[in-house]
Amino acid sequence: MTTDETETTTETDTERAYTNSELMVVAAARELESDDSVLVGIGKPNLACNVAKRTHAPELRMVYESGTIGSNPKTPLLSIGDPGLAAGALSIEPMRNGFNYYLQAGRLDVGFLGGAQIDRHGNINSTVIGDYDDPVVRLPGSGGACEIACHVDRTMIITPHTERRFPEEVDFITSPGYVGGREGRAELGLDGGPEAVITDLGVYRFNDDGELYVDSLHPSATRDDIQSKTGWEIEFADDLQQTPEPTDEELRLIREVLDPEELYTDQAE
Amino acid sequence: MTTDETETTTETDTERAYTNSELMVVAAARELESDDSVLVGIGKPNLACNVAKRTHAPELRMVYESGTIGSNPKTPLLSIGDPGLAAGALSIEPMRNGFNYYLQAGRLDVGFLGGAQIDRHGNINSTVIGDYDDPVVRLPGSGGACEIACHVDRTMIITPHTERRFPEEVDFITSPGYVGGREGRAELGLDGGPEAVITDLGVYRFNDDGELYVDSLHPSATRDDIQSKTGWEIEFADDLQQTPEPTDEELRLIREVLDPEELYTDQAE
Amino acid sequence: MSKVTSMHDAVATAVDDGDSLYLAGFTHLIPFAAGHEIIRQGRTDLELIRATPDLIYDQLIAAGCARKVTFSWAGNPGVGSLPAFRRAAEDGYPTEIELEEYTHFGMIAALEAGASNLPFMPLRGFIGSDLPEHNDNIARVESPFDDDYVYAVAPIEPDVAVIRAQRADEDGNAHLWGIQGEVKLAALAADTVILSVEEQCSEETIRSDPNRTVITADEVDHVVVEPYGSHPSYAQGYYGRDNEAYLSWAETAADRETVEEWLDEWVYGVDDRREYVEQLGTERILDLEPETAYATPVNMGEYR
Amino acid sequence: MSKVTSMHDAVATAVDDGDSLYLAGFTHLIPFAAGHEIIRQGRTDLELIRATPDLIYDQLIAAGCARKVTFSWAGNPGVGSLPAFRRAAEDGYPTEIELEEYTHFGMIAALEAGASNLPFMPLRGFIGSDLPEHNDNIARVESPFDDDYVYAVAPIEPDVAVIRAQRADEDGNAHLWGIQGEVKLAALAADTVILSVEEQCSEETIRSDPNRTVITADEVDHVVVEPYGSHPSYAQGYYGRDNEAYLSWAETAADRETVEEWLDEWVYGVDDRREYVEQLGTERILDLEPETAYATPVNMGEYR
Repeated sequence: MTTDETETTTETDTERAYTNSELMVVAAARELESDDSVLVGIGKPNLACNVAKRTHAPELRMVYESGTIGSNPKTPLLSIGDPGLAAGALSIEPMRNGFNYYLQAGRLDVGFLGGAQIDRHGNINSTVIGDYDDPVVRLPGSGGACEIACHVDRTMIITPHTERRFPEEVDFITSPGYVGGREGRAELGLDGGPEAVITDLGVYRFNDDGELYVDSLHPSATRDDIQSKTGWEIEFADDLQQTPEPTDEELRLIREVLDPEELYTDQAE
Repeated sequence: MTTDETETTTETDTERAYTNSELMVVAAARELESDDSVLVGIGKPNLACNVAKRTHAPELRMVYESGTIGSNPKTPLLSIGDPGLAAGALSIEPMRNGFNYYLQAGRLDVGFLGGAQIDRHGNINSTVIGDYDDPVVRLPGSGGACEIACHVDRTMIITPHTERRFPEEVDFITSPGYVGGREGRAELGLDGGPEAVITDLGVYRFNDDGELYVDSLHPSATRDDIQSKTGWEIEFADDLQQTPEPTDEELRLIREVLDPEELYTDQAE
Repeated sequence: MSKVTSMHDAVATAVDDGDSLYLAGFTHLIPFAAGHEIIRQGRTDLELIRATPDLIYDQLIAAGCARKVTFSWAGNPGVGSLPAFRRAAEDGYPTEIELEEYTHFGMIAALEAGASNLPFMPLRGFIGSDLPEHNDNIARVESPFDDDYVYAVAPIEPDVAVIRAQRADEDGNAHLWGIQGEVKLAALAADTVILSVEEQCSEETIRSDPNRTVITADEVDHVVVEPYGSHPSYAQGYYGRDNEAYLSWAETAADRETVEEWLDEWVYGVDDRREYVEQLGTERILDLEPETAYATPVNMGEYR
Repeated sequence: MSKVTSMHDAVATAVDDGDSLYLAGFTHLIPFAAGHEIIRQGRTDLELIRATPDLIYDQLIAAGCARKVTFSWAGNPGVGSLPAFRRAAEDGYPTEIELEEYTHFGMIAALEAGASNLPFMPLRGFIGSDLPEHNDNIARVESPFDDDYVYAVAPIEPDVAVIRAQRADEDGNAHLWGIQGEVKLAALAADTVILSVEEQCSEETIRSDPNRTVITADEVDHVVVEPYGSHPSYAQGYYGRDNEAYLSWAETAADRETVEEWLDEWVYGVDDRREYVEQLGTERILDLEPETAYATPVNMGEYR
């Protein structure tokens, strides 16, 4: 804990209304449990893990793609291989060991992913928009994403819900969700799967067929906001909830400790 | 270099006649070249490497099965995993890396092997005498030997030439020599192969068919000594040589520096 | 959360009759104290897995604990053969033992498959050898890309692994230096892990040098602090190998009665490793101590 | 025998037009200085292999050095995309580039096969993904022991690897701490290895801590001593990442002309890394310096 964390909260800091990017971080944090081992990504996933660890999940184990295990970074991360992830970690594994012994061997419970397209079954495209051999947009590619999607118990997808981001089928499956449904995934020999999709409009989950539905709406969003930007007729939960708002403590952590420079969250309306 | 090595040689030490076990060490040392990387075993192979390194092959790189690379042991080794192999080594690799990246990947030039039986084609048995499932003698097994025999360029076999140790065919192939001949080995996809067999009677090599022949006789041995203990009619080189005797410096190194307690050599007649 | 316990309690909790067991450590940091505790608690029908069975498995076999030995080199390193192993393998005394045999490389590859959750691991091994005919867990596999081939081994996944390291925190994050052997793989491949160390240290010590960590707490079930727990093998920087013990085992174990006497004196006759060390005596322990030679420091940096 | 040379001479000797090249380092210790020297020497038709192409391959692509990129994640870490890579992949400017694409795990497994001299490496990867349809070096393989299956990747064996470490002796025995990435595998998989370090040290320093060694002299062809050779990436314990450079690259590289200006100023406009560092200026360098935090010592022991 740095001295910043114990500073008295100034009223202005948490009295400002929360933003949807802050709500996304908090909603993701609440998905995590204290005995989870999480493969953490940079940006909102890292913020979410750190919020969870400092609130309800103190034993959360954070593992990074770069092979650092039990990292305890003291400053906001600039990249997945930040020196602050290595200094003070419990262990540092060569890249191969991280994928081989940790991810593939099923030692990680939760992974965070984003993507340019997410479809009805939670399949993710982060490779190309358009044709693979003649792309309209060449995206970065899988990185660790495909095997994270294969091997963790619960994949969390964090992404803004913009136009064209939720087509019925992705242009290219980079990372498998429920493929053609929960049975399709099981036939490939894969356990686990996507657990939640957290956007700036709501929190979505997957039904018994492995199809996306809206579980809670953020206070500022409407059903139509979501449906109008979704490429198929999306289901809403019968008991559709409102996403719980961030607490003052959660906002304080994001604004004062974890992302004071607003690298990964907008903190003003 | 320890202080022992620079001590003045006392006359008694090298004036004693050499023994055949000392001659074996010296003959093995002379097979090594300065740019060789050697997978070293305990006992005579280790002595041979250290004699070579301190005479004609100063750059010799010694790698041990336990994963220590560039070891510089200061005392005679008690085992393949001696702490003196680790302290002061250039690198220590986990066991898997040693076999995977060094041996299998062809980074080692020379390996030393022994065995309970060696046959006409240099195949070695260190597994069982008799039937595998109902052995007369259960031997230790391969350890690293099989893959050493597969992957180094030149295998050196050091063994006393006792009765029944050189049958025409071994009871069990633990480590491949030229299998059924040089072509048999090549068909398996293996390069390299046994280079020399060094016994207390002579130095043997392999002809173009991959068959053992006697290249040099030790001064104390006769053709009949060898033939009478060999399970087939063994060839002798047309220009059969006498094995060169140890020099005073080689004897001094063995007796005063490398094996003063005669753990691995007999130093009296 | 502290996992620190006694070896008695760790073995009582973790090791059942019939289990498959890997006492790890290639010559270095062999868990002798754990083996002796398993003998004292009278476990039977164990599958003893270890690349190099060494004296510790010879003792377990002599005490009648084994039904199977899975191995790649069964000898007394630098000395000769393992008398109790040979009696069991050749004569079925005191128990019949089944053998499952590999080469070192094959054995390590099988552990690697176990640690990695892979159905097989390829290696260029066993080529030209008779071993694959006698082990169904070795199979030839063709390359999908060219005319090449390899052998594959099936995964080895022990029920319990016991590993040792120089130091660990109370959770089981451990630093190991010197020869690494197959320690990490054995721990990762096993269901349950007992970690025994020469010294307990703070979490801060572990975090000061994460590249030195061989295993983290998540893989460790029990932590036992047991100085000299590897005698007569060694712990780099702490004590050397007690070669006298290795040499004398050849004679001790050659005879059924002398091995019983030895077990009575050194295993059944002591309660735990502490009593064993007391019985060894100060002089013998001091003679094994190396001179000090620290590694050159590295700066990890503090990034704020 | 000393292998110490300048980066100019190392690149002139080791890197030819048309070579396949791996500049190693996962975010940490990226060989930026080597990449700039390759640009200065005008190498063309290179196959650029790297899990994470990062800014350094974007610069090589922008300078027209590339014919092919083999990769698993082509982005500006923590920032966004690689503009020059996208222009080449989408519009063929300034050169057409062929893409050979993996996942991180697949890429590392292919390097592992290359380092191990294996015809393929199995992994539970690519499952459910469309990637195997577009890469002939990925194939499905059935388990020889049960109904299970895996994917396999063919070996990657670069002509040249450039790796960096914190310190090495004149022969090329190197210590690396912090994030290890794929540095060792890249060196072992490649034919020729250029090693660049922050500091030269004595052989005694290396031998004092052999567990810290990432690669030994036998695998290294050229040793270059180049402080700050990884800027704007970082060297654990020496300097941190210069995030300003990563952020500004997004703008610099967005436009064909501004990227040319940048290359003129920072690559063609300096003779070597020393001049580059001078141009960065003292203040910028000092701001990247971490506080000191030494690893807790270990005693290797001296065994006589």
